[in-house]
Amino acid sequence: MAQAAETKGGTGGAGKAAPMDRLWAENEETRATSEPSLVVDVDGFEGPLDLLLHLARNQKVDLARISVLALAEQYLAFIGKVRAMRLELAADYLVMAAWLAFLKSKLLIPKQPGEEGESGEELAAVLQFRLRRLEAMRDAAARLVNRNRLGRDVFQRGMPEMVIVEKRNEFSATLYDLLTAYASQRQRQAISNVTIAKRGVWSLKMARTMLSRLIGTSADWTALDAFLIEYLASPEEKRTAMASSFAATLELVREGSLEVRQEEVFAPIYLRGRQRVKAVEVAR
Amino acid sequence: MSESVNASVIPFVIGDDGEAVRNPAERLHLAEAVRMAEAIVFASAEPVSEKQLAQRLPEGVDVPAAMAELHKIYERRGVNLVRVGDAWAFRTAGDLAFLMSRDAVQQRKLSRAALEVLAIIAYHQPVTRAEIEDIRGVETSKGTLDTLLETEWVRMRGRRKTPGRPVTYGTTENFLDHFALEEIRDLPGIEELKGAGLLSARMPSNFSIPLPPADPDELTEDEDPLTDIDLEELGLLTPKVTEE
Amino acid sequence: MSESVNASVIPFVIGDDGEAVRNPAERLHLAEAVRMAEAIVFASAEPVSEKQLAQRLPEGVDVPAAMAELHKIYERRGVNLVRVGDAWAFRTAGDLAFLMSRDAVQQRKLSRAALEVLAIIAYHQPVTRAEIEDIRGVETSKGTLDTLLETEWVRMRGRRKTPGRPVTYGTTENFLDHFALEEIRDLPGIEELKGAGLLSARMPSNFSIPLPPADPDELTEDEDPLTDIDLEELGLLTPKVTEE
Repeated sequence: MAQAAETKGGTGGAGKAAPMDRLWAENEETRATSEPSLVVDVDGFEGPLDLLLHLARNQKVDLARISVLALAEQYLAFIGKVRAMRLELAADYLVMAAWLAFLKSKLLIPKQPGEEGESGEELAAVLQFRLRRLEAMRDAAARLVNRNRLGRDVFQRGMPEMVIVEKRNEFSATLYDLLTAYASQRQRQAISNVTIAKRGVWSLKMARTMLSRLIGTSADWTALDAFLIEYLASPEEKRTAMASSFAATLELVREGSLEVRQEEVFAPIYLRGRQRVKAVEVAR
Repeated sequence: MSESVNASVIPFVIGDDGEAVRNPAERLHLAEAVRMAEAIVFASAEPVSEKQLAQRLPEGVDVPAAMAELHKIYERRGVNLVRVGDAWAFRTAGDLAFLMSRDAVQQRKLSRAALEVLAIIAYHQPVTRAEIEDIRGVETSKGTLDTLLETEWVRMRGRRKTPGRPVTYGTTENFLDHFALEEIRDLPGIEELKGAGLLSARMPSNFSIPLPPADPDELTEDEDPLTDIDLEELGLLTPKVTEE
Repeated sequence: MSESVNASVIPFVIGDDGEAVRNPAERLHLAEAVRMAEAIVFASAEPVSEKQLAQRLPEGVDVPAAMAELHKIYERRGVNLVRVGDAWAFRTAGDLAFLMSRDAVQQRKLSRAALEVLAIIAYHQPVTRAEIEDIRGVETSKGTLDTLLETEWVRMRGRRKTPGRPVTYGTTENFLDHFALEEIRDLPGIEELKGAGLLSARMPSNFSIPLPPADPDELTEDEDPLTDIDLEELGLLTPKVTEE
């Protein structure tokens, strides 16, 4: 897909960067005519809060002194720009944009006396708190992975000593083991149950028995469909019933206990019991 | 190691505080217990709990005292006795990491998201999945928690006593062992974070409220307007083109 | 160990033979090399030869001297440095070998089948063997249940008031202890299993996981307590001998 779009742009061979440059060029006449819609890969970001944190860091001040209003505006500008380019963004990002637009209006218009709800400043403080908390956890994760780690920086005894084994057994299992065993077992079982219960398949044998019994009672030509519908338990069974019955029909015809007729291609298939004594026997 | 220049070749810190108070029989008893504890913990690759030690050492041994003694003995050796929760283990000294790195076993690399979730669980425990998602502002993808549970660094610890009784997550002893932590309180920076109110689920009341600048449309001195280059940085580096 | 009464608590033999001959810088160098060798031998999965040590220690280290030093340091400890062929390894001191066997336990991992049955008992208790088999869709061998009873995580709790009076199984206090659960209801539910990625998000709508009883020690209405006669039949109680 991506390749097709690149070729359309006429810069095939220029590598990945070329369409990017074009994308972000101020002047976008090349894009105006191109048909494909673009889905922005925001995989690099862990959601809108992460994006906001990135923007906030660009303010190059301590998060405690950050201008939430400026941040909201930057975010909205970003979203606006992306939308103008008809890039699709995950709903999360749009929800955040809506909230920030709301926050912005609250911050710009002083709280009216008697107005319900939190003030813009309170909402801004909550956002700032969340950003700082997220950043704190980011830093904590970085400090954690850079610690001396077992198996990388520090090591356990490489040759733990064998102990003489007595009769006593001590069992070990973790909750994770237990839950994994349970979940996968129940899942397996649930799925196999579903297969049996919901997608019943008519076996050839079943179809034969059914047809033999049915046709035996009718000397008139009857459409196969009519027989089937009468016995269909559920619409899902229609295909399998049809296929198995048809195969069974052919078998019964070959054995001479059934006659089959079709007026033209795709027309209904008519069946009737062979008007002979033998047919009656099979019908039993 | 500069102190050791004038010390013996073996820079052990040896009983210099009040052992004389103990009577000789008691001292002998403790010395033997220390040797035994040393043998038991040394033989095991996994941390040995004080409870297990108490079961294996002669009756009446003051296990914490013996372990404190042993800890001090190994303090400056190439192998240290470290505390892992309420268990003990011998581990190579941290300052020798440079020497040991060639033994390093290939470790599973955790994704950035998984690491972040791990940090949140460690610092905020007990924490529910909803709280983790609130902190990160994003849904936790399937497999992230699964992966962490599989490393055995994270466990389900119980349920929050709130409506719906959500399961809470916390870290394990393996986590402490892996990251060379004696206890959760040793997590880097945890006290400061707590003090700053950053480990609470809700914003503390004393949290400062940022005031909007006088003219909100005007960028402050320390702000740059958003440029196209910024936007490019913002994850739009690999737009996927899909035909409709 | 009689000497140690008058010695320090830690009966290390410390540099008493001619170290003074070495100059301080050399001593420091050797002390560091000893620490390094100690860590390397400790972490190695097999005995380490002097040649290997020479490759890993800083250049110019007198490996035999360092090992002789280390050997002496550990001479009377709970763990000794021993020569294995032309290589070095740590071993529990011979006189403490009894410690290694006395409390020796065989660590056993539960089989997949046993884990499944255990989990079903935990979630579905009180549950009979037939019900377990119904949930699993396969027969459960007697050995599996026996193993679980041996773990002491599972117990026979009563008899179902239905024809045949089948025995019902449930979990024990030990189960909660081992899995660090405060109560049986702390086991995660369907949503949490999905959230943790352990259960597929696309389970059939009629799929459910039972909520274990609030108090697993209490018998349900359709259970009878196990009587002595039951226990006897189940081989859990030796028949009482009538008074002679």
